[in-house]
Amino acid sequence: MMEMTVSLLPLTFLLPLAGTLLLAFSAGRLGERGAVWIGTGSVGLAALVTALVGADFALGNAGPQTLTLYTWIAVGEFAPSIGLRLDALSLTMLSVITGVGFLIHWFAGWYMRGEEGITRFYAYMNLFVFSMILLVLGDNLLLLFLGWEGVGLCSYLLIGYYYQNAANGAAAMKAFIVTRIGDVFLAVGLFLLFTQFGTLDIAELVTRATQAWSAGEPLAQLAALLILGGALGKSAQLPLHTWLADAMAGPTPVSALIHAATMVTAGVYLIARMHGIFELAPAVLYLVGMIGAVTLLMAGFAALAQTDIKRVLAYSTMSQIGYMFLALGVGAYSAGVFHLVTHAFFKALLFLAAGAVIVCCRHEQDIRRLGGLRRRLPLAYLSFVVGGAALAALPLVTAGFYSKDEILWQALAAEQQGLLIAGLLGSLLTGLYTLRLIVGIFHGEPKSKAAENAQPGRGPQHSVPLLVLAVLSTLLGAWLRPDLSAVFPAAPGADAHAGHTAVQLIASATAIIGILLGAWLFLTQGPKLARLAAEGAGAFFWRWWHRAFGFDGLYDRVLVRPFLGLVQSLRRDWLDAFCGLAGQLALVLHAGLSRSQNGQLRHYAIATVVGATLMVVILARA
Amino acid sequence: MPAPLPLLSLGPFALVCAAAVTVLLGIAWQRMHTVSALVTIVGLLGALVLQLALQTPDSAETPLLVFDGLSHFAALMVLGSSLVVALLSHTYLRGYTGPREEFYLLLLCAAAGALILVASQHLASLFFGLELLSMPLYGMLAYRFQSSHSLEAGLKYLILSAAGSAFLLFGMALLYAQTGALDFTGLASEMGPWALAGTGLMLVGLGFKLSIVPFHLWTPDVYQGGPVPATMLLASISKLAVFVVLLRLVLEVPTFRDEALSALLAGLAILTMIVGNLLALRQSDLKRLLGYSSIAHFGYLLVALVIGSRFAVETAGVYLITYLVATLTAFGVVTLLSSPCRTEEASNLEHYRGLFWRRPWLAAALTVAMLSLAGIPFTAGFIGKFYILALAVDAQRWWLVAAVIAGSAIGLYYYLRVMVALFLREAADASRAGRGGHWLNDTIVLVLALLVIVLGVWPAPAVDWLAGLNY
Amino acid sequence: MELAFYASALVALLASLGVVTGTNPVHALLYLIVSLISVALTFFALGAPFAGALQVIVYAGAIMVLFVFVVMMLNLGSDASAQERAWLKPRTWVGPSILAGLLLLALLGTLLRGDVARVIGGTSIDAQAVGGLLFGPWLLVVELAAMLLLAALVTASHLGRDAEPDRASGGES
Amino acid sequence: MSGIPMEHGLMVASALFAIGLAGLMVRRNLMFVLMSLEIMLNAAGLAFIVASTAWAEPHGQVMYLMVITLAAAEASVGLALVLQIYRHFRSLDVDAVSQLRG
Repeated sequence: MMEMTVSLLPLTFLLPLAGTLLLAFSAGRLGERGAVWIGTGSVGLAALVTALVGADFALGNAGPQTLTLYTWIAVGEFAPSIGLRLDALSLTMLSVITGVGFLIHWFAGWYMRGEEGITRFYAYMNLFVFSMILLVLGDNLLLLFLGWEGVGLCSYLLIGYYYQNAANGAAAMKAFIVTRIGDVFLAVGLFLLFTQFGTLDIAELVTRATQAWSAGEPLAQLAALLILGGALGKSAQLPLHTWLADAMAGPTPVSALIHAATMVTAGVYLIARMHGIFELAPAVLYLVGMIGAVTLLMAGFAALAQTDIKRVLAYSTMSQIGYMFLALGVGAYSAGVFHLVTHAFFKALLFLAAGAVIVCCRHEQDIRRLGGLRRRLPLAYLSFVVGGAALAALPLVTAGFYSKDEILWQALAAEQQGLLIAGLLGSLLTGLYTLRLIVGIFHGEPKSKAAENAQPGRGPQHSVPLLVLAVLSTLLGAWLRPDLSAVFPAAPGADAHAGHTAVQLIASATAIIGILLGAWLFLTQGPKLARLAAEGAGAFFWRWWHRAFGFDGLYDRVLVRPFLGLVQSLRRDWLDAFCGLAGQLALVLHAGLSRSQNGQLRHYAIATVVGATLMVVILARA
Repeated sequence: MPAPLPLLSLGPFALVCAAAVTVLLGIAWQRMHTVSALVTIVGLLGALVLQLALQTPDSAETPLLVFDGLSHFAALMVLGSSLVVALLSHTYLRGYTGPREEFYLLLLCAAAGALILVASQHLASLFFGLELLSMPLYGMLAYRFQSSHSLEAGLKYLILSAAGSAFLLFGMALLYAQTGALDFTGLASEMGPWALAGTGLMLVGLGFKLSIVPFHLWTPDVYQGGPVPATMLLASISKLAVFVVLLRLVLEVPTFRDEALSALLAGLAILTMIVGNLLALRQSDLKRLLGYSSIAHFGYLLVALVIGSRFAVETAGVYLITYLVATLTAFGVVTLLSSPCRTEEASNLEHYRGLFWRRPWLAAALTVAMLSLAGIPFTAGFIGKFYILALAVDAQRWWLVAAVIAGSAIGLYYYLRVMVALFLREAADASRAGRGGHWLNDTIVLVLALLVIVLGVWPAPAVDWLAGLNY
Repeated sequence: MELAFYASALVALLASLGVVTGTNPVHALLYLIVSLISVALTFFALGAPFAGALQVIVYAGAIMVLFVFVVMMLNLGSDASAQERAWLKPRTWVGPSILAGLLLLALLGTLLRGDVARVIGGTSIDAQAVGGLLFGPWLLVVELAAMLLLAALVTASHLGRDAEPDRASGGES
Repeated sequence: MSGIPMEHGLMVASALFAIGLAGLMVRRNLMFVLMSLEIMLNAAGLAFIVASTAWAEPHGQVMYLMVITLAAAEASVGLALVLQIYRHFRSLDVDAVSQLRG
């Protein structure tokens, strides 16, 4: 009986795949309702399967295992088997993807109402879910990489969903190229590991690596560094973070699913999954924590100075993933994944609520043109308050508090005071920008016609996902903490307790201070702040933060333009000509050979006889 | 010699012939298109089932034929392919104004010929099987004699094929003069200059059917001009059956493994791969393109022939399955889009521009077929190509490896071109939508396309089955 | 016997040359018949009377009659002859003749190097031996021949139909 | 009597074959092309008979039988096709039948 549910596991990705195919080949014959039903239903069913498997797993009926589906081809020694890995980590990820994914798909039915090409939208979304599940369930590098590229492709397609606007296309291209830089590192890293150990199986690979390499081995450092490169690109961490804010060009449910809850956390998953390699490279692991800390601060400041709701949330996502990286860096993998889960809940909630606001205000997403919406959109307001509280880690009642507190405590236990301080500072910033966002949208006076005439969303499609996610963002969500002790080594603070209470108190205090400070500043000091931001040093910082410390301009000047210049200057050179030669040669040969196909029967006969003469002459040799 | 067993082994052949005679009687009595098609389909299906049931553990023999794993495999492929062609012919011929029933009769004759050919172990059955396979094809290719293209295809195939047959026969006569025997075991007893020259001339005849460079020139013209079901039959069972019998010759008759011949064949294989792919490069006619592509594919298959080990047989089997499935899918799509026979066939790539937006499933099937022919991973074609490469690497024939890789690289370009055309936004002329057609036909093509994917994603059962056959 | 063989072989070769180089279809047909009958004579000389008889009856008789019918139907006479003379310039002969000659040389060379020193001594193989084989172990071949002829019959009867060229599908000619 | 060496018979057959082949390559009139084909097939038949009588066994004669069966079948189909082509192109020029190319 128990094996039955586990054998259902492939359904989790086959269902979304089936959904994609159905949607893709319906050629618009399904209509909007049909598309929504198929798109949402397939993910819903996948979530159901996940729940069944998860229940068995939780009850101990099914232990961690590898479900070998089959061996693809067996020629000689090359015999890659396609298998799924079921353990606490993959199950956690799977639950987030299908559970949160289902709610977002459901909500999207309301959000995308009346949009053109809704079939296309759901086809991409289902394809994304398929790829993401493949990424987390695959037991070998081949599947993982396939999923990894798949989600990248879907992200590209969905960011550019409104492709009529050229800017959206540019944003999609930017996301694709920047993450691709990371992917190249990852691919090289995976090849390195494969050539070293001759296996594609992840578990086997890590085992062999720990046997063959000692800690600090240069090759291990290199491998870890390359994998980290991939993770940085996908998870939008410094220095490959610039694409995420622009990625907000896609529809808001996409931002919720791909650019908040699931895909951007793939980097965290990757490092957690390959932690055996990172343990062998302590310096790189330290670097992970450092990057996380710097990113969370940088993104925190940037979030303070954004005017677009979704960009605020995007920078906040970067910042929160920074926390996860920080956790990974101090070896507290479990805490990192826990924060990944709670973040998925509350960030999805915030994005969906933002989506509700945006639709209700006729696609107005500038904070400066909203305001006073708390009476008109009570559910969105509630969602924002709950989600914002979780984001700012309001003590005791929110899910975010428990996960973030855990990270800070582990940082202390690992004796990384610098990281701890960065985390606390980030916590303060989080409170500030959260309050700025909520106050800007919901308090004060409506600052535009759109905000004055906002009509609240109705129907279960709109309300239920918000309510469910809101519940999950509270204390209740924290109860869902996965037990990952079987997957990861013990965290630094597992045995120690000295100072835990102190950290909790300090963290709570920072969060509350941040929130209160924010409330005071933005509720009562609004005009003063505006004046501050308009002149002198304030203006400088505002602009600097608004442009997220000017990385885009920097990259443009340091990388893009020199590269384009180089390309321009190399346009017609011998190297290029040489590379084009093969193509030219093929075309010339093609043209030449095509003349032999002149349609003349007699010439064909002559060619045959030439061949025959050749054969006889060669075969009738001495 | 156990008498009843060979008789039973001849069952599928007998069934196909019986179906042919039934169709003939039907024509004599009253012409009924659907009934003829039905008789054909039932006959082929019955033969297929019987062939499946015949999985004898030991091989059975008659003086002319041998029934072993290889012939079992090939007979299944022949019957399956013929069945697909018969099913699709019905749609295609519905739009044809002339008499349609003869087409099925010819199809059945060709299938019977192919069945004999794949089981031949004697020059007499080889020759007659080959002729029984080719003769109906002349008629099928020229079937739409109202169209000059069809006539031209029929004529070109007839003349060149007859010349090829003459070469084959003269080669056989020389082999016979050397050894005084006509069965493969008898041929194996002697080697001498006559036998070698005879082998060379026989290869001209067989190489013509397989369109190996330099005997390939007829292929694109005939592919383009013939009605699609006829071309489909030519591309599937004709090539398969000839290849299988050639494989058997290589395995059993030493003159076909001669060193110089082997080197020559290796050279021809390289030429065939490169030339076939190069010719297809900028081809704007899909049927011609498929013709060139089939030239290239048999170049790849020649690699198995050159190496000629036991693993080579398995490799050839894998490759043939993958080639057949993909080719049938591609031609199936062309057939369905060309169905109303009154107008010129949907042959030019222009017809396929933006097909995805009109007939998404067919476009998907064609895409899958192209991916497979190009040898992209997770399609059947990849598995086949992988086996060929593994075989060549294993035998350390690096030139062949290089040619396979170069050929595939060139191939990628033109297969991709077809795919891109499918997904382009619709051209102004949408009248060529070619809607309609029975749902069953679409289903057949989709099932084939699905098979391409399944074979690519999960090849183990097919490969294991092939490896388990005795030959 | 030897003399008969060589003489009739020579006639066959010359007549065949006449066919290939001739310009008048009717004359060429007659040459072909001569060639076929000469080959039949060589069969008799070699000791294969059954084959010789068949050659005369089937080949020179039946098949050639078909050709004659078609020549008559298409009314190929002096016009065609003039056309042929225009087409058959010596220049067109050079390449193909050299090629065919090369192949012939290669074949002849091979044949001379052959090590099967057998001589045809006139032991005749009669119809009984052939029939015994044909209707014994090779019965399948008879079935195949029947199917082949059926296919040819159907093809020929289908293609022989009189039908107006389909203008809609006439191609770009 | 000394008899006829087998090579000589095969040589005659080869020569006939080559003559037919030259005709196939040179002639433009379809009737002549078909006649050339008949010569080639007949040459193959002759080779079979030579080998058969040399080995003094009947297999080759049965093969010869098959050759003339094929020749008859091919001639009938070929001539039917030629008639149809004449109707269509108003000519027997094989070079005119070359719309398919490239």
